[in-house]
Amino acid sequence: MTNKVKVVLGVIGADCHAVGNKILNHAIAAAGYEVINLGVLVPQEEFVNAAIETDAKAILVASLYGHGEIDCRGLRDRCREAGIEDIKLYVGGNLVVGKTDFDEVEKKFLGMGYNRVYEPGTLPDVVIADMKEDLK
Amino acid sequence: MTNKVKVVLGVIGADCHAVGNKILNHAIAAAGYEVINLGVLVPQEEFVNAAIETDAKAILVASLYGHGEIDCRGLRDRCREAGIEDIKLYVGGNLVVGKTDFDEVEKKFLGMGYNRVYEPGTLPDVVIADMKEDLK
Amino acid sequence: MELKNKKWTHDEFNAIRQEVLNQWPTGKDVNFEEAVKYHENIPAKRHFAKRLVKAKKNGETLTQPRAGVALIDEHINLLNFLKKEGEADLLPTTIDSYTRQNQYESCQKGIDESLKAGRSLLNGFPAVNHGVAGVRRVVESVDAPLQVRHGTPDARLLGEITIAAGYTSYEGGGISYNIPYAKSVSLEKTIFDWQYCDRMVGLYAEHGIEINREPFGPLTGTLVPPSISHAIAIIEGILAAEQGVKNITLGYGQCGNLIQDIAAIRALEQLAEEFMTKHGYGDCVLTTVFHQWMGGFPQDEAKAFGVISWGAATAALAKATKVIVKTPHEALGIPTKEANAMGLRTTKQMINMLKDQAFPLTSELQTEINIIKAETRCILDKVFELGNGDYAVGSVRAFEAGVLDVPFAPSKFSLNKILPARDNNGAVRLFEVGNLPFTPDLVTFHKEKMAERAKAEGRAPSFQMVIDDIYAISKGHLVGRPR
Amino acid sequence: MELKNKKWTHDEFNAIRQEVLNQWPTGKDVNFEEAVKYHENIPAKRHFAKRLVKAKKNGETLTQPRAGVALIDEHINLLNFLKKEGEADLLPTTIDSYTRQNQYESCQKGIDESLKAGRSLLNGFPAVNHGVAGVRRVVESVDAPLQVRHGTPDARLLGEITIAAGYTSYEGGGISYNIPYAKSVSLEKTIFDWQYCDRMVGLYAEHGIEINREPFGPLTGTLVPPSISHAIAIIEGILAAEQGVKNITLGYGQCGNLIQDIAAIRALEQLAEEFMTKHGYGDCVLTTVFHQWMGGFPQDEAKAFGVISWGAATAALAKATKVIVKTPHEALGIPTKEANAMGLRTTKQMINMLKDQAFPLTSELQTEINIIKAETRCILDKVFELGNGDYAVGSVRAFEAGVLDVPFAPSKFSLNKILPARDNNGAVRLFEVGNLPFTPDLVTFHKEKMAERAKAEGRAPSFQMVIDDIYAISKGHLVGRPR
Ligand code: B12
Ligand code: B12
Repeated sequence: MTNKVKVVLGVIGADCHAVGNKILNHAIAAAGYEVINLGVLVPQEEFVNAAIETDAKAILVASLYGHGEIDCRGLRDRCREAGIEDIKLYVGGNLVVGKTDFDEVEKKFLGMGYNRVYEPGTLPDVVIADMKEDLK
Repeated sequence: MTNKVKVVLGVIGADCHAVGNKILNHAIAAAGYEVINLGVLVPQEEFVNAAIETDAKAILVASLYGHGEIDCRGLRDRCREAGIEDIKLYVGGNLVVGKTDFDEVEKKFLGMGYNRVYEPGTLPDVVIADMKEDLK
Repeated sequence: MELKNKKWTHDEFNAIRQEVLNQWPTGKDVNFEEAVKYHENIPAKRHFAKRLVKAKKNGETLTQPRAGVALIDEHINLLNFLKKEGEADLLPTTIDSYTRQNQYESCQKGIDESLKAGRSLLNGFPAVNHGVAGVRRVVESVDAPLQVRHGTPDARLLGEITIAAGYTSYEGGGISYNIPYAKSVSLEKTIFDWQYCDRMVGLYAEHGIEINREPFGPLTGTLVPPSISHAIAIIEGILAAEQGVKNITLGYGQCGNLIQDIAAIRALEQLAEEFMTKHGYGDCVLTTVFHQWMGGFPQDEAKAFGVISWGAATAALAKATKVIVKTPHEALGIPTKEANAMGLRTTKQMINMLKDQAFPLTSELQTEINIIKAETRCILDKVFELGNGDYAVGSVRAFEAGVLDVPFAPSKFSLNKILPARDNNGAVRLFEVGNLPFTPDLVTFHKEKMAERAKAEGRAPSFQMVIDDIYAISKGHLVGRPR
Repeated sequence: MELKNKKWTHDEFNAIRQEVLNQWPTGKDVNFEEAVKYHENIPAKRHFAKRLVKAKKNGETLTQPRAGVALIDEHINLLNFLKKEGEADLLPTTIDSYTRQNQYESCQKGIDESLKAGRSLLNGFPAVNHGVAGVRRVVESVDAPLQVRHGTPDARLLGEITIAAGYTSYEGGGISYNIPYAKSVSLEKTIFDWQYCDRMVGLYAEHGIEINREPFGPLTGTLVPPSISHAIAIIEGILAAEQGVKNITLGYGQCGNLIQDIAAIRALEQLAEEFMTKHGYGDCVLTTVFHQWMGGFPQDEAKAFGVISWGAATAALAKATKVIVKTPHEALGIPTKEANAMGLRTTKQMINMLKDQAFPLTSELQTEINIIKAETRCILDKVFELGNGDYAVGSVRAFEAGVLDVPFAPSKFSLNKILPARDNNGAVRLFEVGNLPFTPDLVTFHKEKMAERAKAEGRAPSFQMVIDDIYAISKGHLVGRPR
């Protein structure tokens, strides 16, 4: 048992992009967090269950393959229903199908209840800086 | 002395692009015309003088280097003043500075008194077909 | 049924077929006899296998994009655009990710939402949901050879429907569509399910219909050393041939070092010929496919054009039979059809400028070919040994043992013990060879190559090197040097 | 004064200088002593010659665009944009065509009309009209090494003004800025006038100010065989060095066949080193510049990116010290700054991906190097002989005799007897060798190469082949095959 802050990490839906996930896992762990990495192809309920079980402070959802819009909808509600409504939800990757203006994408995902939305190609440093601020 | 139809060909102004000129010369001559080729770096008066001297039916002006707008202005007037106001004036090449919508360019050069205006990269066949029509 | 690399009998195949066709209502429209007749009338110019054979004979390198959208008319439109405006020689139909996971309900949702949104909300074409008749509309509206490209661990129903509909090429394989695309599907299952697909293609072949099959060469697309993907490609080639497949395209994803990449294509051709013949599949026609860089791309389009062009140049110099083309939108999202056509035209220009140029067989190239062949042989021989002479069984055991191992794979059935990194010239080597059954010489070779780079960079070989290399091309370099 | 390849005395130089400075009112602002002091304060990072030497030492290939517009602020803006958004290492100032013809009145008209139109109506920067103070505004507003690029037969005043203003590199030469750029200016005159320019640079050198000089390598940019441009480059290098120039960049325009192009850069380096040393200019620092394809471009931007990338790749593999970059707008018009930056970024990506890759010295490459060197030697030796040991005099006589001859040149002083065409692998050969002083072996070599292609195409070698080759790249191919 450690007293590190815990975060759940995973790639949502039918998405199998694994490389970014492995790198985020490595970087966030190296930054001093305990990462519960669910890997790829993770359904919403698995994120929520893992967060409850481990008492994680944030769920980091990745979606690379273009179905993010469909897959990510409803996660906030699910958290609420499960009694972890205050958990931070981060989402990043290539969230929608096609090259799109990021401002629009951000607005859409903020609207879905995510706390932070990251553009394609975001480097781990950026998210770690945000975690330092959000997860005290 | 031949009884071939004569045309004057040249690259106007301070323009030294010679390759297209040589190819046009070759192709138009092969199509049965007599080409008075003035080569590159040809001032307006030289075009007009050559046309008068040889009783040419058309002047084919090329401008590749971007100063066509400045160089080609006034040629029609000069022809008129020299008494060959009915001569056909063709102009082609890369007529203006920069990549521009060709319709605009065409309008501009038609307005300057040219009978036909050709877009960048026009092949000799196209101009020869037009000559067949115009220079009977 | 026990997994073996042995041609299924008709009974074995038919015992499963009905179940497969019942997986989704559209399955019932598959009629094999009618499909055979349908294929008989497909003209040569729309026939994938025939077009490849012709290209191989003429030393051409054909271009092929990736493309697929949710709705039929939109998809037809897209493919015709890529043919006309992209001058593509071969056309794909990229299947969406729900279909790949057999989640046909989600596909339906995607189709419906796409209809509503007026744009595709799926990342590919949900062929199973569109059914034989729907897919045939595509086949009949596009005048080019067509291939199904996907990433589906269980692709049996998808295969039945698309091939019955008239597709003449089918990508995938029991290893290459599992390890990079799945997390917890066992290899026994996917190899078995892909034997089904190969047997189906074999059945068509028995009826005189040649369908091209293409194992997915690039795997995770990220720093996969040639010997790893070659070993898997050749195993999948053998598994397919055993089930009666007669026309196979083996693939390789560009690593970025010219010599290594050309050597890889040559080694792949030579080894595949050799192993296929050795195991009695000498009648199988082999061609190659070169994938333009499959890892992370630069976001800037101008830089992406540089990466695309380098892939095109290498494909042409390596004389691969076809090249799979990336687009300037790669780093950001599924490309618009215009961006896709641009990638194709850039590639076409490059290939046409290079097609008359041969890359000389230099000693550096020969050395690299030798290395790749030696490594691949180590792996293949060990797989064969582990399977007691059976590549299917051997593959399962080899992955367990780490004798086969794919870098960065999401599958829990890949040991993930190896770590690739670039050497000082940008060739992909192994920083950590894991359990690969390499000879001590080969292990030393990799160590030395890594040491050479480490020295040049003034740092010890480390995981940071691997990370730097993963990002390097997207940040404008080949080798991820320290700043 | 009689033309000789002999360093001008200060008196000889000064006798002409006043006349030159009086050619246009802005000439009077040139103050040599003040200019020397000004140069002394130019930091190394903005110093062209120094940046090149560093690149050569590090094996870098630097990128440089072409760019110039009519007005000062606009031009500053443009250059800074290309540095920032194009990541250009070196910056140019391309001079407009009126200045090149010394038509400073027309320049003024162009400046005025540009002011009115709010866009540049000139195809370059009219530096003479802007004068020393105006040009210095550019020098002081752009944090990169700056070079004047033009095409001016009589570039004496332009040189005086731009170098006094702080430019550290000056392109051109008595042959290379005459034959492709003029019609009836005699070679005696341009070689003489360029001795002036070189002597001026030599004077700066005597005062401790190193200015880089670059003969214009590509000439007409259209199918110029390497030996022709190499001979001219080396002659101009010698003429410059004799006048006291100490830092010279020799250039070559891409032909398109990888082996020939790499061989060309290697041969150029080796020959130039050899000839310069032999004639007593061993203290001159030599670097090379590779020009991306200088002939007709495809209009389609995607295809243009392919051509640009191939030039970038070749430059990197040839390890040229710098590469001059084309843009996706090449076929249509002077590029926007955005298009220019895109060409630069594509090139940068390519160079960075290839910088760690060496092209092996294969026997094919060595053969090609040998051919280029043998041809160049034939020409250079004959020029020297014709000039009775004087390259300046020899050059004039060589052009008269067709011993030097540039394909498609507009100048009436070029005999225009040679005709280049591609061989079956796309290397540029001579379909008609004209009066080039080649050995019978070399003549046979070219004949055989053309025969080989003719046979492959089933047609006799003919002028149509030349025409087809001129259009080929712009139509998406390297070799202009019959359809
Ligand atoms: C490699 C790759 C693959 C490999 C993946 C192998 C594997 N198992 O990992 C293969 C070839 C198998 C593959 C398959 C597919 N892919 Co893919 N793939 C890529 C590619 C080229 C690189 C991805 C990568 O590894 N990058 C390197 C890592 C380090 O970066 P990253 O993944 O972007 O992750 C970083 C950041 O984004 C960020 N990040 C990511 N998630 C999150 C989450 C949070 C909370 C935060 C803070 C940050 C963050 O941090 C990571 C580390 O820096 C990208 C395009 C690109 N980026 O160039 C396409 C891409 C992601 N793929 C795409 C698609 C569509 C597919 C396919 C459907 C096939 C197809 N149509 O071509 C299938 C999908 C299969 C499936 N079921 O998921 C599309 C997605 C399109 C869209 N969103 O509009 C892309 C963008 C390509 C494209 N333009 O078409 N792919
Ligand atoms: C080769 C070349 C050069 C060579 C020319 C050698 C020579 N002496 O011939 C060199 C390197 C010396 C050169 C110099 C310059 N060039 Co230049 N050059 C080119 C290039 C790459 C190819 C031209 C060519 O030979 N094409 C092949 C021939 C067969 O085609 P063509 O010339 O287009 O001619 C055909 C058709 O256009 C048509 N046609 C032409 N004229 C006419 C006339 C009529 C009546 C008709 C019917 C048809 C017709 O028929 C011809 C045969 O098919 C073009 C860009 C391109 N096209 O890719 C730039 C280009 C023409 N050059 C350009 C410029 C600006 C210059 C310079 C000012 C330098 C600079 N800034 O880079 C100098 C100008 C010097 C001067 N005083 O003129 C610009 C012009 C820009 C514009 N219009 O906006 C271009 C378009 C490049 C660019 N995008 O910047 N150039």
